Amino acid sequence: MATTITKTETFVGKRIRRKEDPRLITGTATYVDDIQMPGMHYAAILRSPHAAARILAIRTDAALRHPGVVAVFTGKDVEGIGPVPCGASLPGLRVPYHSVLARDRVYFVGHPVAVVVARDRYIARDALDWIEVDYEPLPAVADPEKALEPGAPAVHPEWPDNIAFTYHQEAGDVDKAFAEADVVVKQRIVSQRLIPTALETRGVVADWRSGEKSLTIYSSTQIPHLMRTLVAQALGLPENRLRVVAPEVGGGFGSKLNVYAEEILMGFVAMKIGKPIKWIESRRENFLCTIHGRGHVDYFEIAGKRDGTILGLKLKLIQDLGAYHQLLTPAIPTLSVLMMPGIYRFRNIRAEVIGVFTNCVPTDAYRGAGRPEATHGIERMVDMLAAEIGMDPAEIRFKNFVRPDEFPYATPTGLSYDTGNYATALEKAMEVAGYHQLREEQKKARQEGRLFGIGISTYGEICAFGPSPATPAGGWESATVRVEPTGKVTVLTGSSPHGQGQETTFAQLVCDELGVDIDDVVVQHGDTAMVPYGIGTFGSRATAVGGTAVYFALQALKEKIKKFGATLLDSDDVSFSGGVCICNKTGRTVSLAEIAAASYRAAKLPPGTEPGLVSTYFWEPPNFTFPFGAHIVVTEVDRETGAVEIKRYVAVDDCGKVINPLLVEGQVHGGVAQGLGQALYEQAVYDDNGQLVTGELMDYAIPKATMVPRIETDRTETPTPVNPLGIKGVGEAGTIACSPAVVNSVVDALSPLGVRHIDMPLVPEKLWRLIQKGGQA
Amino acid sequence: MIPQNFTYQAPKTLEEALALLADGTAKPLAGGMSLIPLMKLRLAAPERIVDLGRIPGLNYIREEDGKIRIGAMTTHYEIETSPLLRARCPLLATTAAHIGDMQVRNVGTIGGSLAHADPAADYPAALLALEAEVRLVRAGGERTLPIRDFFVDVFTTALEPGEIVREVVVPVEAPGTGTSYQKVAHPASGFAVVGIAARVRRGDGKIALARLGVTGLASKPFRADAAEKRLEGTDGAETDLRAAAAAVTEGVEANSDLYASAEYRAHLARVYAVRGLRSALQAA
Amino acid sequence: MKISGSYTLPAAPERTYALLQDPEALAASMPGCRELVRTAEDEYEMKMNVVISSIQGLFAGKIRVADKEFPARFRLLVEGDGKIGFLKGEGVLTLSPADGATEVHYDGEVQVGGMIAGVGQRLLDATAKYLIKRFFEKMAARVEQPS
Amino acid sequence: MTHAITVTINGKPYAHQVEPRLLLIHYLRDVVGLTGPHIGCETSICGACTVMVDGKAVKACTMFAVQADGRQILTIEGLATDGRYDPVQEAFWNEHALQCGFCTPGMILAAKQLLERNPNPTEEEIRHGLEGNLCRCTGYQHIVNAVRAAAARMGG
Repeated sequence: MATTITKTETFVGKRIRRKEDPRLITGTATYVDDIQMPGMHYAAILRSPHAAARILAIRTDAALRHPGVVAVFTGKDVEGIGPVPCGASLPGLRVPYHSVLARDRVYFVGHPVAVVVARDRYIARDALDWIEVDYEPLPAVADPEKALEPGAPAVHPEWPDNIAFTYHQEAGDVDKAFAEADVVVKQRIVSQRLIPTALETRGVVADWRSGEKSLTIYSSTQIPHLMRTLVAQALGLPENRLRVVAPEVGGGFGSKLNVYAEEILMGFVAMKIGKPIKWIESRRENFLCTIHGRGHVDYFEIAGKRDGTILGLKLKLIQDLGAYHQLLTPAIPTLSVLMMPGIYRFRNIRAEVIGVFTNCVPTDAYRGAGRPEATHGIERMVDMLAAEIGMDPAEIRFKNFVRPDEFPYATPTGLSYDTGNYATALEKAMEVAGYHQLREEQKKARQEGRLFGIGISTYGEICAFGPSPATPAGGWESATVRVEPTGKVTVLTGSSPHGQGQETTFAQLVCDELGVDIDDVVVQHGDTAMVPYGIGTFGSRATAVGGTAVYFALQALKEKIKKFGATLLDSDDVSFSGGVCICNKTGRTVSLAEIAAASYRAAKLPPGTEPGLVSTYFWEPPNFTFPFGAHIVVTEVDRETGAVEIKRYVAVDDCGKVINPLLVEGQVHGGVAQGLGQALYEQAVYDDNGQLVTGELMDYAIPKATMVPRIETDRTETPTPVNPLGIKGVGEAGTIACSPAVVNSVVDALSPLGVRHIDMPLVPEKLWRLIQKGGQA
Repeated sequence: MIPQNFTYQAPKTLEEALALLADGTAKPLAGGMSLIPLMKLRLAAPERIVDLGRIPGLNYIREEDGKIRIGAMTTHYEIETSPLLRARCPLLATTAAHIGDMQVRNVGTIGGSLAHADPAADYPAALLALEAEVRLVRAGGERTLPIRDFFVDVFTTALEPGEIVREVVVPVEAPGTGTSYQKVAHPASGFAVVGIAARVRRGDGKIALARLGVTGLASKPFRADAAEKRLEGTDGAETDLRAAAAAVTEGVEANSDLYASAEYRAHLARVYAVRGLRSALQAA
Repeated sequence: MKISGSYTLPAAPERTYALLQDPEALAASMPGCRELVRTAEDEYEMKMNVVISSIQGLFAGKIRVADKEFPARFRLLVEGDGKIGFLKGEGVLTLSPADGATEVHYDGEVQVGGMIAGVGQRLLDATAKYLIKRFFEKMAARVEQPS
Repeated sequence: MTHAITVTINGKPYAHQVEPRLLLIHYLRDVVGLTGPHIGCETSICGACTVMVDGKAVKACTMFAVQADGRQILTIEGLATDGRYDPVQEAFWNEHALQCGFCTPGMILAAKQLLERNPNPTEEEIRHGLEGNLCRCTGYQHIVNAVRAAAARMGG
């Protein structure tokens, strides 16, 4: 046996700094607004200031008279294109026709009414002020519960009840469980509307080559391929004449997992004017017109025994859909239902979902997409049950966790949890936090009259979207690995990233499999002309699904490498490792670069083998993955002002195997910060007339550096058998776990005053009012 | 994101600037930290802008005759870090550190901030507590106003058309004076939900001087005279502070917005008045 | 947004009532009013240039007076529309005699839309109060003039 | 009516005719072609557009290009000298202080200013100093770590 193999460095599992960073830290990366083209024109979009109104007239002549204005398009000009696509389907789903520009009516503030095309972006903006629109304002409804009341204004006149769909799921014997319960706790819980606020707003550049009859759309998107298919359909353009490029994307969080009116519209404009066109969303437009997240009103009932056993759960979920369905709008609350049982063993569950139209921008996937709402609900209800029976919140969880020997675990909502060790994660979090000591500290604090709280959330999430039968689009992912003639390696992935770091993590996989250096690997993505069809980056899927596709492509490639190696070494017994192929008999070696060169030179092909070293794999996952973890938050509430101070934040997450711990920590930190935003600060507020009154970053507070505590992270590692890498995914974990942990902590802090529940965001005035009431009680 | 067009003038001398501003149709531009965002949102659309940024001699902090004179174009950062102010009038320097963020403090000016008169701006609380004066100039004349006469209402000052803030004058603190600026910042905008500037001095064991400037609470910043009177002559015990703080909101119509109702704002003002006074007394 | 408050005008209710519906007095007192044209009985069209320091907005709108109960109360309906947003308000003005003067109590609701609603949250309340105050101050000055 | 301006950007002189209303950020990005500074909001909150003007970190979206006439401007593109990263850039890379990277150019320049003024800042001082720069990806912890690492490297 050969012993001379030079084992190269192992990359997987190491804290490797990212390959994508040099361009980002030097300001040389190319985001959509950085693209300049000769003859480029600029678009600005006139948007409705009314939440509901009839359009009586639009006068564009004053705008068109300006020499810098090239064209103005309104609803009547775009009747042949669209609609904006909805990819989700449910039985009986009502789908309003979503035209790319309003026709005779507007349905939410920000609804696009006209698009101005001008020679520069300043004139395009000026021209918006020169267009006159006569509106006849109509009554609007912005609150989903009010929209359900009899006599509420109809968002779409054809459906006066404002109900887009209802959805029922039931398992076990819920009535029996509730009848047998010692305790039933009921609570209305709101998961408020949030604004995703990717730091880069959306933007589109469209370039029509009339000679080639081909259109290129550059868009800040998470899903270039799905966009190509859907925009081609909306424009009536053959799909192979449309190229979509996602350049550098400045954050998405689900808000760019969509196809918007503007992508279709800019494609249309480029074809009309025969010039490249650019539209960049302003922050105000981003708040008004890019999807929002959450927007639940949930009515929960939990049934349990005095010994802490959870028997069952009932839920009525009212989902604020907004005025239209964007790509996945109606599917989001169904994800909540899937995750309702959390990581607990009870079998009796009933969920009724009502999807409600409102005169607001649509809700859709925002980091966690349905799962933060579910986790927030179940984790709050478990805490409330514990409080009701006087049990420690950790103890009730230990009592009800699905046990390690029960995996794969079939949930009552039809999922199969892959692996888990929920108790271990919670034990670890309790150990890191010093839970029992904290409870002692709390006793002391309470004696001093301080409002000191400890909150736990233990979560499971459904990740690695997902097997195709369970997703609106395909759930697979593609990868191509190509060893170039010089031995350098190019990876093409369909999981186009927007900050997650696949250029590094996928390269790490390649390094270990092919024995090359990390600098020898380039990971390309985001261009439909370059990369085979792929699905995209969302739902914590990129590494678990996209990475696995890379892994399988590498396995096939290694077989081919060995074949070429065997031919070059003139041996029938070779192995490939550490970047060299070795003859197991003679110990002679040939390097990957030599093999690559020979494979393209193709002078001596192994029998039945094509030239070149390229391997493409489309991997269909057999199941989702189910990461989990436990977060513990210590808070203190200022009795005088209601202000919340986060004193400790401990996050123990289990995302299966880890390729790069540095990046995993980054995902957890970022996720926690967004969960914290929801728990403490963020809320998209529409007034009664459908005006978004948190219309700018001056009013809508996303966390600043001073508002996020230091997060103490730790991990347990329970690999999944769903993929050979054992990876589960981590993108959404922090967001899902954080908000219930914070709210549980603050409720715990205020519990001596008789507080049982508080809806997010936990703004100081709300807490102050509770403290005032408690003081009187 | 894009302002309306305007005519831009950048005079090199104050006289030239005042002449350009004399007819009241132009908008003076100082740091632009409030004006430019408003212009980008097109909530402001001045037809002519006179940039004061090219005029030498408007940016200084100097001590003269027991007073500190601060040129209108002095930036928040310069005020925040001025060794003279830190030593001789620390309240203004510490207040400046609360304004906006580092970049805004690098550019924003005291004159511009005062002229904009945002009712939640930080400076006014401190300047009121300091009993500062503002020197205003216009073509062919100037006048000096006590700061409390300068603020008229929301975004509205005593500035006449064509008139600008030339200088702000604050006292050199007498020994034994303690000051503090305490603020509840809006989590998004950073503006003061309430901001309390407290300034106290003891004499013979009693509170000899108490000054309280309040911002964010009402449609204009104000001095809480009743509270000051209630505190002066007391021992400055916790109960005295509380009694004084209670007077801060008496007769005041508090602002209400999405983040804080009038009732809560008033409550915060009282709580922060106690905290401010406590902290000022500790520093005295 | 709900708004309410009261202001005392130095004239008897009868004269105050008349002035509060007098186009000329209204035009002179409404902040930034540039034009007020009577279009029908108790209906007016107006153009306003509202200026508050740097902030400025041109509005075109309508005023309507309804439910008149001389000299005790009437309903005022105001609508304005401009590039920076729109507003629509409705309120009842109640006049009660107070030592030869009149206390005017207003109680109403204003809807604001567009840019001013989206970005003006923080100061909408204070600004509305200020504009109303300016209106009554000017009205008071006018009342004091001999008729 | 346009105005002639001359500015020195990253050590190189530029002269252009500009409309008064042209924002410095659009001047840098669209006229000069330096697209490192980004636009993330219009209300001077996010800090993605941060550049240095005469050595002071400013938000280039809240300044007109005419105001920068005659001044020295440093953008992220000019920070690495002789192909060597600034210690702040290096630290951001090492500490994984960025994900999508959109806030990064502004964040790095703000951090640089912070360290110029306070070579050995506490965690609290770092967080306070970066209040004018929003990041939606990192939760700031790695950014704070990077600033501390840069401070240590620079001998603060």
